[in-house]
Amino acid sequence: MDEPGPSDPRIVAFLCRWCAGSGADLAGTSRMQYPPNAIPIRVNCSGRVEPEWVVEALKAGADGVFIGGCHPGDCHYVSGNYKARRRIHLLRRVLAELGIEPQRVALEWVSATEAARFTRLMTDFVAQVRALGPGPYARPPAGAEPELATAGPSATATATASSGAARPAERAAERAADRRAPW
Amino acid sequence: MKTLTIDPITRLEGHGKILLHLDDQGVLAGAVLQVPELRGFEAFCLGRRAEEMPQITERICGVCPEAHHLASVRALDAAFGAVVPEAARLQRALFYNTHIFSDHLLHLVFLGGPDLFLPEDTPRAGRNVLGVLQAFPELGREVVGVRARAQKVIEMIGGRAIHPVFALPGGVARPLAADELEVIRGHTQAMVGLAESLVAVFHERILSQARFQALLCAPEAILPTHYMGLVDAACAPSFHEGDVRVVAPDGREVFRLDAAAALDRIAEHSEPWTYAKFPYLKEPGWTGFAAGPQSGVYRVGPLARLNVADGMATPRAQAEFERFRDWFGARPVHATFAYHWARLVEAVQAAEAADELARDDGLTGADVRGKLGAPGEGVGVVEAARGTLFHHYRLDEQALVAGVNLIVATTHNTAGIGLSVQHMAAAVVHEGADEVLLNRVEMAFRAYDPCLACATHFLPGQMPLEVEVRGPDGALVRRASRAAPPALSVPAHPVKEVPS
Amino acid sequence: MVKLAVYWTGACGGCDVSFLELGPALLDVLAKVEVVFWPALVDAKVEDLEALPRNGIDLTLVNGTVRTEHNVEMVRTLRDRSRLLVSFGACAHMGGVPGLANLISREALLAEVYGAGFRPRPPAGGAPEDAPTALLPAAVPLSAVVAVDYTVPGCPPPPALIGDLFDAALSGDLPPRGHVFAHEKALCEECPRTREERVISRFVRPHEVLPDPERCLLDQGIVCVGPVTRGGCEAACPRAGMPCTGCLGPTPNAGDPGLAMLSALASLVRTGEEGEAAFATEDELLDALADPLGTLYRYSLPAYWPGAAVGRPGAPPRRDGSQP
Amino acid sequence: MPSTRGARATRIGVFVCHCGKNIAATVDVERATEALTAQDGVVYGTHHEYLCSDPGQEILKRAIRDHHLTGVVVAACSPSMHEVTFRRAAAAADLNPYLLEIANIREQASWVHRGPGTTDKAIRIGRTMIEKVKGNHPLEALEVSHSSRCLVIGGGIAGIQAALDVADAGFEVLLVEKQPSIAGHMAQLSETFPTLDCSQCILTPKMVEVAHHPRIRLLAYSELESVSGYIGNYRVRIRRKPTYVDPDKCNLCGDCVQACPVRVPSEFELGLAERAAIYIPFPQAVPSSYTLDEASCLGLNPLRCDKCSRVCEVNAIDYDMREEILEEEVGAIVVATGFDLYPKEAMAEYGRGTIPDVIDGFEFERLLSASGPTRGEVRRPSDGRVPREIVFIQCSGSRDPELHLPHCSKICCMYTAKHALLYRHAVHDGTAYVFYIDVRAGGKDYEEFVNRAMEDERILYLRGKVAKVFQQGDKVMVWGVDTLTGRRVEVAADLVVLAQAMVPSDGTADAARALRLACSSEGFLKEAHPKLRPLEALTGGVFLAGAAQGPKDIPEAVAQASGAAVKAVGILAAPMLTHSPEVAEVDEALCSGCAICVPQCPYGAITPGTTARVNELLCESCGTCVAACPSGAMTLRNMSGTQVLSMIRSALAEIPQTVEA
Repeated sequence: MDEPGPSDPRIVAFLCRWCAGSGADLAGTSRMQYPPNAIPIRVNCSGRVEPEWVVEALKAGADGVFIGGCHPGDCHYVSGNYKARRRIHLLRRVLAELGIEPQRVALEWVSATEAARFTRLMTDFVAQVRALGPGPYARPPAGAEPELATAGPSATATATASSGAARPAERAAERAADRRAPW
Repeated sequence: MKTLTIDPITRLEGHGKILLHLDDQGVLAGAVLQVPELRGFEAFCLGRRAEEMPQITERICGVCPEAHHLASVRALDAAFGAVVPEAARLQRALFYNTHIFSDHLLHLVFLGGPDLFLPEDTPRAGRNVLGVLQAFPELGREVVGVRARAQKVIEMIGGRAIHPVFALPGGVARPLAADELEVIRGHTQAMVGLAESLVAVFHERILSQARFQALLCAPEAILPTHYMGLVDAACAPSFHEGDVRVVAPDGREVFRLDAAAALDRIAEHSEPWTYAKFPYLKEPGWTGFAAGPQSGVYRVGPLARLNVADGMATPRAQAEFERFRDWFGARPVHATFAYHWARLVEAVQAAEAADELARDDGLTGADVRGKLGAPGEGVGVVEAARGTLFHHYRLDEQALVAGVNLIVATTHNTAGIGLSVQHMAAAVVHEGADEVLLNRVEMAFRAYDPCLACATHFLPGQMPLEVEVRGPDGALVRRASRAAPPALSVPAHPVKEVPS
Repeated sequence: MVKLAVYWTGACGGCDVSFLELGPALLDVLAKVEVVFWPALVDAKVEDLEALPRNGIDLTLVNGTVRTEHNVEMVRTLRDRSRLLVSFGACAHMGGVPGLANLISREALLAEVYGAGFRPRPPAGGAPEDAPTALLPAAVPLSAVVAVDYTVPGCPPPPALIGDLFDAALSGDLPPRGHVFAHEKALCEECPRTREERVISRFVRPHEVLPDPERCLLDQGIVCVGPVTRGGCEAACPRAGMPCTGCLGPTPNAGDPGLAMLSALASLVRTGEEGEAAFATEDELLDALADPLGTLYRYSLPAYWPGAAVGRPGAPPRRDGSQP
Repeated sequence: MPSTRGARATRIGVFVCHCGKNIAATVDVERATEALTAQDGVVYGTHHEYLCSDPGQEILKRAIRDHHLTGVVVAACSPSMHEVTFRRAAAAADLNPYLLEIANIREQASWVHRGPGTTDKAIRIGRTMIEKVKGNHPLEALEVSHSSRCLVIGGGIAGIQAALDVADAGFEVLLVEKQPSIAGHMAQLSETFPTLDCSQCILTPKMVEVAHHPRIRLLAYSELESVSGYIGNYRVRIRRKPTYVDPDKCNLCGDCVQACPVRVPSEFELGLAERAAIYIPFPQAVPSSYTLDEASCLGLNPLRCDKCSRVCEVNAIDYDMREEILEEEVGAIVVATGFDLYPKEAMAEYGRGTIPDVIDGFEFERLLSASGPTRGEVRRPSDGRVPREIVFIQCSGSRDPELHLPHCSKICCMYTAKHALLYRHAVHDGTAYVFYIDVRAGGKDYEEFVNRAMEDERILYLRGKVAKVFQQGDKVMVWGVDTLTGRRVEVAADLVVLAQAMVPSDGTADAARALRLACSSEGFLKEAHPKLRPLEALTGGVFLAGAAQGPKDIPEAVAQASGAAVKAVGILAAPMLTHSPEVAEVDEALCSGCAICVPQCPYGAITPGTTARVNELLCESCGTCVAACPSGAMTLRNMSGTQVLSMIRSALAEIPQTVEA
């Protein structure tokens, strides 16, 4: 079957187009092999990655999030990777306070030539996240009521909506709908 | 035997639920106040920044946030070993006296008002602040206007009218500007003015009423308990600082101590059927829900403060205090409905004190922050409108909160409230009409101006109120009630203390 | 006459009192409405409420966090009887300060307050339904329980915004459903403080300094969440020399206000020229930010981190990969 | 934000490429196509052997037309391969190219995974791009007109070269030099390593060329006052100081100099000679005209002294000349503000410039120069005697993070070797010592040159630092160590020459301020990227040439100048300036003006205000400001937060096992 098995962690990888992304492409042209768990999303710069994206991924059921940027001094935009580093450092602190393992979020430097490094990082991160087990908002078994169900079925619907998990298509349509605070 | 439940007790801030139960002879055997929800301040304050506590804990109560704001910062002053500069002390004092005035006003007119100003047989629909405003239009307008001005003073000093932000360990956020003080002086004058007209109205239109005099003398509303309150050096009531004084039912001083020492003299008793706790004096100790010198049950609030005081701090208040004392003759005054009058006496002192403070140019001093020592442990105490309020914190080395204990005004009174309600109900329980019973019970309850949001700082409460009559087997015999969400009934045997 | 109901769930009462802050204007409002249910103000009991027909109330304002099953029943009843339901105040809007209790699981919470092993139960001989109403596993915002038509944010809502609501409701000229009665722009717009060099070279806590009265508090290292928070309060706290703590909730596009502000703070941090040499000192500076969670989510934890004690035991159930 | 957001009914087409077996071997393309076509908003889906082939692109074009597609996702190789190809094809079918996105299922899926997970991942990647396209807007490349003139700041060899190259390419040049003459430091040099040709002989022709070039407007004795505007459209204010001499009338007779009663130290000769108040820096100066230096003149007041104007037969002298401010429009700017020497006054260990016979490299150049104060004879300043023992100290101030500067000045090894060698040519029986840390002679024929100095000229190279230099009698004592032998060395020298470190000139700091350019900690101008954009400043349309950007020798400076010139011409020659439209954008309805975005931008593209404003031409689309914006008022076109959030969800949502196509 095509679906990753139960034990398979689901990961989102934000890759900057100049370094990490090119490194990943080179891993491809060099036919290197690594686990398929991470779904890449290309961004211009690791400095574009919003902490909210990382959390949104976790809320949408991801078990880990990987961010790949340029090595210090190599950022195509001079200093975007430094901003990313500081944001993720603070985010991991907050996650830890929420009881979410900070190791679920990785920020790594990968140059356009480091295909091997990218391959190794991916392999290791998948293993690391697998060891941590499912993420905090990993999907419940079909039919199982999320814990908030005690607040009633309507709550389940709206509450998950406020966490942004429901009906991506519809929500993408309305401007900023899913970015608004729930009322 | 039957159980009476009253739900919800309206016109007081917060939620709560009263249960009465009668023995086989139909004599009231016990009264229970149940408060059925949990917010968990003690728990979630752990790990917060110390300086945030005055703002976080004031969310316990939106009626007297000023009390929590100040009690909290006083606990922090102690925890940091800070000496508060004069300008900051004056800002806090003016701020707080203004609040006491404004809060008493709120209860005298808006919440307790109907009980005071309106005949008891006023139909329910009209038995509210609107009814009061119709009966006393000109006073009503003045009250609304002046309260707005008092709130303005609180806002100017506190930053916001509700949930102020100005108190910081060792002082206050910022110096007060001279032009601001000018405006404030105008407002405090108006407060004194209103205090005077309230006194006049009270004597002409309320105290003169036989109905009210009967209420004050009603034997079922006499409760001889211990009393607790803050007093200044001259043993006059003090709202925001001073020593904790406790007197026995006969008026004898039991102790007069600072916050930390006083807190040591108090223990908290808890019952399994309610989330609320029952503080009592370790000496003489907990002897169940009972009044008298042998019982550790004590009361706080306006009446208690007048009972622990030797006199008032300001002239007009002193005059009214003497009329109060002369009217009752003996001291301490044990009449539960005297709370209303005592509240009026205090409102006068608060207004006068505020106006006095506002004349002090030291208020605009630039030095508003005392030096802070290493964070440690501290107890802060103030008199909230409803009674003594303790905040007790322990801070870690980063000045994050490591321990919290709060004893709030209404909690001190929960036992007393229960007793008053019990006596009141006992007197009228055999009159068939539930309305009368329920109103009387509510009145007894409201006399304390109980702030259940406070009492339930760990229990945001809803107060269902209904009358249930159950047989010995616990089966429902009769329900004469304002039907309500799940109501707790009390079994047909006396409430037993459960060791905690 | 507009039929009005006001109710509180897990609340402090400040929202009720905030109506009084309307001052004399309150009398005009009260003159135009018929208060059918408002425990804090008038004698109307639950049965009066239940007696009402569907949509029997024109406008219902609910304040307070939703914490117990009884809260849920009451707001469901109110929703059913009301044409318009307004989420009033920060607790109903985002969970509010009591929502911080979600950092602890319900069980841990009871244990913390009443000692280990505490279980609320009916009194001896009492029927099971006599037990105090049960707590939900976590505090939730009103919108997690019932559909909400409008929101008046704030802790408590500023009088001006309450006024806007009544102007709209009493004139019948209502904004589209979902409208939040506060500004679309952040607080900074109405903040008189001046912004100069946008750099944070150290974090300072409010009690540690007497801040410059003219300059932006962020520029002085004091964490002020104004930039992510809706305006509508005239920047009351910054004017009073204290940082904004975010009670009016995030601006429409901010998303999760805690994360948005986190990103902004981390972006502003500088310990000299950016680069690998500065990493250590930057981390030091960031780690010196005290209680980020309590600071960034003072009023909004339940709305943005559903479920109690998120990652801890009691977090939402795990994924089970079994295929249908 | 454009009102079109979400307004269009989305009709997306998905095209899955087999890439022969490259994708099809590991990805089940049927299933992928089926799954992607089932996505919400997708109205058409197909797969093909080679989509990049002409028939493949035909299929794409036809489908766009036949199915009225409003968006396209091509699931194929990396966008770096064929994004351009397919976007062109889309455009050919009248679909805005920015509504087509590539899902990279080859480099990042089919090539790197085997087994069942591969198709699953390919589908998820495809879904994210479908979500992205849903949020994309049709965009047009940004276009603005621009000035086609170039400003060159600094008339040293780098500035001269840049000006000539730009002018020769056919564009007008404003060359601003703050000294009375262009030429810079090169004119002060005697001969240049490694070929030892006369510096002025190779420089002056270029100066003359500048003077006569029809498209170069030389503004000597002038300074850059301020700059506003942005790439292509800069507005510059230049302050032109009065020379009090009309260059057109002045015939360089020099009578005025004789007449002038004032004598002051000559800047050009570094104080080794004097000049009058009215002077020409050096004979070959350009513009070739005298300058009356108001600072040393007796007062520009005929009543006090009018000797010069009286002797001037052509009446070139005009005491009433006033300073003027010129406002000019330019499209590009080349900064060539050059360097200076780290002052020997800063060298406590070497006498702090108080010992007359301790001089720096430039002073020694003047002593060697045939046109110098000593007519090329090496005579020491104190008593004019020919030095028999001479000590050269390298890295004086360089490579000394503790006391002085951390960087290597790069050219000192070479010019010191040259100095020692020229000294030996001038004083055959003299002894020359060179103290060095190590000799860096990386450059064409450089190593050979140094060896020639060491071996043929028997110059004593001592590896080690000099601890102390002090006057003793008429000797200058030099205490050092020879780290190779470990012996302490003491030389009683007649003359000591310090190879002072290279530092950016004051003019460089001024230019950086005026243009808001980033500088290194030493003050050298920062390039946009140390490796990939070494000629560009972070500010668009500003280019760097010469030693202002870092220590370099003449050939390097000239090479960089020509490079910068070509960069500038790239802007000036463009009919219109075009720029990617996928830039940051402020929603003014939401921006509170908190200005947190401003310092995030490395290009200074954001200006604060009641609402922030983004200069689209300066924005490079990194999006760092967007991630920093707390209120979500800042967004990146076609990569908005809303888009990415739905991309994330679509990447994680379950995939139905059986999809009805």
